[in-house]
Amino acid sequence: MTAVTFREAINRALSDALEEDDRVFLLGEDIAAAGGAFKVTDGLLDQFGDHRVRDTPISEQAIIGTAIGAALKGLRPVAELMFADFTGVCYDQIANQLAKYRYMTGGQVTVPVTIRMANGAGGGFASQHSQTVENWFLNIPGLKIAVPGSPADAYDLMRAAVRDENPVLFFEHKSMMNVKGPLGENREPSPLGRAAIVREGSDVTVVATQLMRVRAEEAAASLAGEGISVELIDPRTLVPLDMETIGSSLDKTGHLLVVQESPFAGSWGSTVLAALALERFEMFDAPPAIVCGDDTPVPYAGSLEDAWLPTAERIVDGVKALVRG
Amino acid sequence: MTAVTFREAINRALSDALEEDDRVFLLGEDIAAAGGAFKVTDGLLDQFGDHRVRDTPISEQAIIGTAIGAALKGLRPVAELMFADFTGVCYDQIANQLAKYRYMTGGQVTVPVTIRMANGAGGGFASQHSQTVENWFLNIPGLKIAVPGSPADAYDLMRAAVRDENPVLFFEHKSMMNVKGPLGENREPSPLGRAAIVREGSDVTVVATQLMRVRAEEAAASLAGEGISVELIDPRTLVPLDMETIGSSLDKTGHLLVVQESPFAGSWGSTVLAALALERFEMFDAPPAIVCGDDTPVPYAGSLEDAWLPTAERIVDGVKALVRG
Amino acid sequence: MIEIRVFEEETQRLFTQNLVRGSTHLCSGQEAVVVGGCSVLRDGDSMLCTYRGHGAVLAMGAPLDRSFGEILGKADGLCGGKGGSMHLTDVSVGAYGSVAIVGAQLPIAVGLGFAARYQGTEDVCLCFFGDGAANIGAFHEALNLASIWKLPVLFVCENNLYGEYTALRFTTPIEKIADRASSYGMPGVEVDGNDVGAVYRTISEAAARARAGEGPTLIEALTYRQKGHSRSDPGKYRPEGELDAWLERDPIGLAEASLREQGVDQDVLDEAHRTAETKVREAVQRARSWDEPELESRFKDVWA
Amino acid sequence: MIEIRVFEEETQRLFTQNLVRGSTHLCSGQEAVVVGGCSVLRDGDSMLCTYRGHGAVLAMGAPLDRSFGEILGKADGLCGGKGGSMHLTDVSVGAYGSVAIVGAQLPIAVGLGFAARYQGTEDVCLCFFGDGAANIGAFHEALNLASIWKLPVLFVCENNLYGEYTALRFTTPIEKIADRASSYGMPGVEVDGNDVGAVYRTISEAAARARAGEGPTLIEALTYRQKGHSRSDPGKYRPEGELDAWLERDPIGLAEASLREQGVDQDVLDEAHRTAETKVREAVQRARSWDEPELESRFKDVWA
Ligand SMILES: Cc1ncc(C[n+]2csc(CCOP(=O)(O)OP(=O)(O)O)c2C)c(N)n1
Ligand SMILES: Cc1ncc(C[n+]2csc(CCOP(=O)(O)OP(=O)(O)O)c2C)c(N)n1
Ligand SMILES: [Mg+2]
Ligand SMILES: [Mg+2]
Repeated sequence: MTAVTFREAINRALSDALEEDDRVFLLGEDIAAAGGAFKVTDGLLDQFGDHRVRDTPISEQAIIGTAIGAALKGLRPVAELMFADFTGVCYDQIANQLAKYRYMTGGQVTVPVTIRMANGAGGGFASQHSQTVENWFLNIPGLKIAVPGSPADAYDLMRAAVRDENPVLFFEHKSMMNVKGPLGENREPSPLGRAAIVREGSDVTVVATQLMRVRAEEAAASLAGEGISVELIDPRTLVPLDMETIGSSLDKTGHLLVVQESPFAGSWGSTVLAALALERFEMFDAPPAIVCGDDTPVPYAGSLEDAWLPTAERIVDGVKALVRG
Repeated sequence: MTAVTFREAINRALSDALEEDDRVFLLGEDIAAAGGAFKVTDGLLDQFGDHRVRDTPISEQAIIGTAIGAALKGLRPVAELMFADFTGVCYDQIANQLAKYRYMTGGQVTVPVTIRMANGAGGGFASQHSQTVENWFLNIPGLKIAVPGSPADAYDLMRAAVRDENPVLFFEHKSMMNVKGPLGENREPSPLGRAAIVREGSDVTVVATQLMRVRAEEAAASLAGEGISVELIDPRTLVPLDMETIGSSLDKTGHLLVVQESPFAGSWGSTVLAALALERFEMFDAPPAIVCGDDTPVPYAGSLEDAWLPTAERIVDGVKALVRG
Repeated sequence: MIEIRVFEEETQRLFTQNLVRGSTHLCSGQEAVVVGGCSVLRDGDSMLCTYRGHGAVLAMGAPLDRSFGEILGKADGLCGGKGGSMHLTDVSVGAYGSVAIVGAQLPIAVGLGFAARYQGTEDVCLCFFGDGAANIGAFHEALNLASIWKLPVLFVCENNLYGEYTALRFTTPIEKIADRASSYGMPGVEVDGNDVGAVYRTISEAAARARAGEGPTLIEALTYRQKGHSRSDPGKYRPEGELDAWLERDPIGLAEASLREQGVDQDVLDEAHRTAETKVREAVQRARSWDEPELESRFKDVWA
Repeated sequence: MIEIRVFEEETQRLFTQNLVRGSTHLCSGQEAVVVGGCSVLRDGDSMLCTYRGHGAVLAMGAPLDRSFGEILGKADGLCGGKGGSMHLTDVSVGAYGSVAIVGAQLPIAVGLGFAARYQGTEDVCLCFFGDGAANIGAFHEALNLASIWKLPVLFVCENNLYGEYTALRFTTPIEKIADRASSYGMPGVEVDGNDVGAVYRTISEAAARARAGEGPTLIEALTYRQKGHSRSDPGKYRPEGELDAWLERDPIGLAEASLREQGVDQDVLDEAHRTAETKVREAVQRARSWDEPELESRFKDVWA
């Protein structure tokens, strides 16, 4: 069991996927010769050659369209969009074509496309390169959404995504690239749609993904010192969403705090809150709470972005307010 | 006080806006000579000339970009996207440019662009032309979102949108074009961000927009016959969202049903539910409920689309389940 | 071609009877382009088209009855009633999809072409689109990528002079869309889109190049939309006499004239019409008799 | 040009000291394009550029200190610290925005040009973009619309041979981006982007045409990015000798040589360098001394 970075975990998953299945290929801007803007695909060109690891022009519509078309013919494309915010220039291909292709044709095709992209804030990239873009696709049935929060999850979810017969949007948090964690060999394939109980606890259920999961882990550790026991759940995929695991935890703790990086409206966090209010209203011992990003674009300056992005302290405060009433 | 259709109300609002302010102009595909795919801009070319009412190529990115650039120089563009689903091909211009321009420049500019588009299901247009697209933009701070549910609201909100200094996405439900309603002369400008209490009631608060508001009105009338008093609230704009009016109604009735056309995840309805669970948990006398579209793309066949789209009956049943427990 | 023409006439009839929902876009007058083009294809090749795709999908060999069934929203329609007129698809005959977002099929065609190269086959992808689509971003990105990767894609622009109700000259600052090929370093060819033989020959040449690994071609087929854009279209944007002039050059009329010149009897041609009418009538009757989809079927096919 | 060069060197220094966040993209080696281009503009004209926009914004006359301030995320930065290096904007001098999505500024430039026509002025919009951006859909749509509406937009492609780490020949199947102008029925011109005088003359001509209502021009300025794409860029994708050859043709060196030929004393040139260095040093010192933005300021400027 070695410790690897988030970046290395994805790199290894891609390498193993390419190794396992000839139908898998990678395409994107600067992913081959340069190894990717975040160096996630480093070395794969040398290992697998330019037939399977391909640099493209700056043409995101063409990248996604190519992935769709190739998948229609039985290939398993893994497309990179560098920054998730660039889904803006190919949103139609993702939301109107990829997500609906199988449905509109009455199930004549499968479209096993994986789209990898760097997500989230915290790096000083300003408004157009810092969004938590998973929220843009929640209301589009037909797309699975993976939001790994640790190197091991990144590896497992990537392997599962590439093997899945459905389109998967795969978000890699750009402020987590160097986060380290254990990654054992010979891992079991883990299906998409199963939440992780990152930490067991009894007082409060905290639900968080990606960078907020990392910060929630810190917060939980510090709260443990104050005698508050946090159960931390990472949904790992937002579609499918494992409401059963989240709900069971709420049943146990009676307290819920959702922590997310993005603004509130139309987010996965508000979706989870709403779903629990509908389905498990009586299980709440206190009103639920959320810690989330401000309702503004992401600002550039370090001081402003730090204030924008929820911190471990804010999570600690949120939990305390919840359990102490 | 004359009765006009939804279509006529918007047409009149556009005409009055063009009349009032030289800086206002319209652009879009087939809006001038042909009067628009839904005939909403019929006659405006003749009235105002091709300087101010302009047909464009099929180039949605260029349409929105042109609107942004013109607004930067002080004009007040009203762009049409024909079907709201086509925001997919210009999502970047809307979400990454238009919404953030003012913020990223530290307030150096205002960008008073209005984008009109035909929204929603019910017309047999299948998956790529039937979505409730307002949900795609909820998580993008910087965009106001108008969802008129009657001819009078359509008129008032359109006038307010064009006068607003901020970007406004204006959704016109394609299955409501021929819905009729009263429209008085010399109307007061009404600000964006104020919900309408469409019908006062005491037992249940129902929140609905656009076509679902129409169906909820039917449902409320029929429920009144059975002695159930529905307070029907139409938020009218989703950004800003008038949580005060919705919340006060809940305080009064203690029961909440949200009715929306779109699937649940990442929608305005789940946002409203979550916000109330956070802010007014104690005011619920029973768990809240939702009636919403299925978690699938919109199917084509009449039978399937009818089943997909919430009906007045389903709203009636939802209300009954809520009040009778 | 005749079958397609009769199919479209029947579709229009169904539409006016309110049996077709949403919009439907007929290809009457443009049959030679799709028939000429699709005849070039062979097993393994693929075809993508637009919401105006009935003709192309039929030309690939989709069954008449299941095509009608789809347009009527029946359980046994090609797509189980989920797609409708704008999304006719029959992968079993190589018709990989009718796409209703203008231009969106072009990037997907690049992928179908790519798969052939990746898999080491000589398959090609034939991709139809309209003149109006040549102004949308996806067109540009698709042609550029197909060219730089030398992919076997045949981009066929059905130039019918209009995008909806707006004439080409108001939206496109050049005369020939085929000339845009030079921006991508690929050949651009014009062809009389109402001459089915000419279309066949032109697209055959492009296909041969593509199969040989020499990359994509942009083909502009000049044709005319004899009907409205969709539904009730007043058509007042057409200059006087334009429609009549094009009706003179009707692709079916031209093909028949050329067959007559080659000595085919008028009887044979009349017989072909009658056969087409019978086949179409029987097909539509069958399709109309089919069941509506089960309501639960709407939950299927979101996920594989 | 010298000031911009020194500004960029200072920015790089700040970056290595971890005072600049995210990425920063220097324009060293490309100064002649932006200086030559922006010199053509007059009051009322507008300019849009990319994330590699420090030079263009300075060439419009933005103050050095507030530009540094923005890059450092200070309250008195041009955008109050909200935009940063990739979004330098100073509308008061006509610099309407630095856009960080490749190609997204081109459609917006069409609107700035449109406003001039609508308002009946002779203003033009100067729009910079990279060679890589010429493959994205927005480029295509913007040039087409600007042309059909004959709008006063000068589309200037800064061809520095690379999009990030990938050479043009791997992404673009033609030699000259200027040739793409023919797809839009507009003139396409190439110019030596390291010759500030040539750039000035070429863009002046295009501006004169635009002001006269004769429409847009596509100008391709051949130049070279002397530094990495951003941050720590190993640069191993460059063929040996390429950088050196281009350093020989450094735009500032060339301009100085030409000035010397015209009889300008070396002393004068040295003095210019010293002045630039002093101004930049003083500006950066001022900017560094400024306050951080107040935390509450992050809630401002979402809405007007
Ligand atoms: C992105 C997008 N914009 C607009 C439309 C609406 N629309 C449907 S067909 C059409 C005209 C297309 O013209 P053309 O490409 O010439 O094809 P034709 O209909 O003439 O076959 C338009 C504008 C659309 N479906 N998608
Ligand atoms: C739509 C989009 N795709 C990709 C990127 C990432 N990216 C930033 S700069 C760049 C290279 C652009 O190359 P070019 O247009 O030649 O400009 P240069 O950087 O050379 O000035 C890329 C791919 C982006 N910002 N936006
Ligand atoms: Mg056409
Ligand atoms: Mg470049």
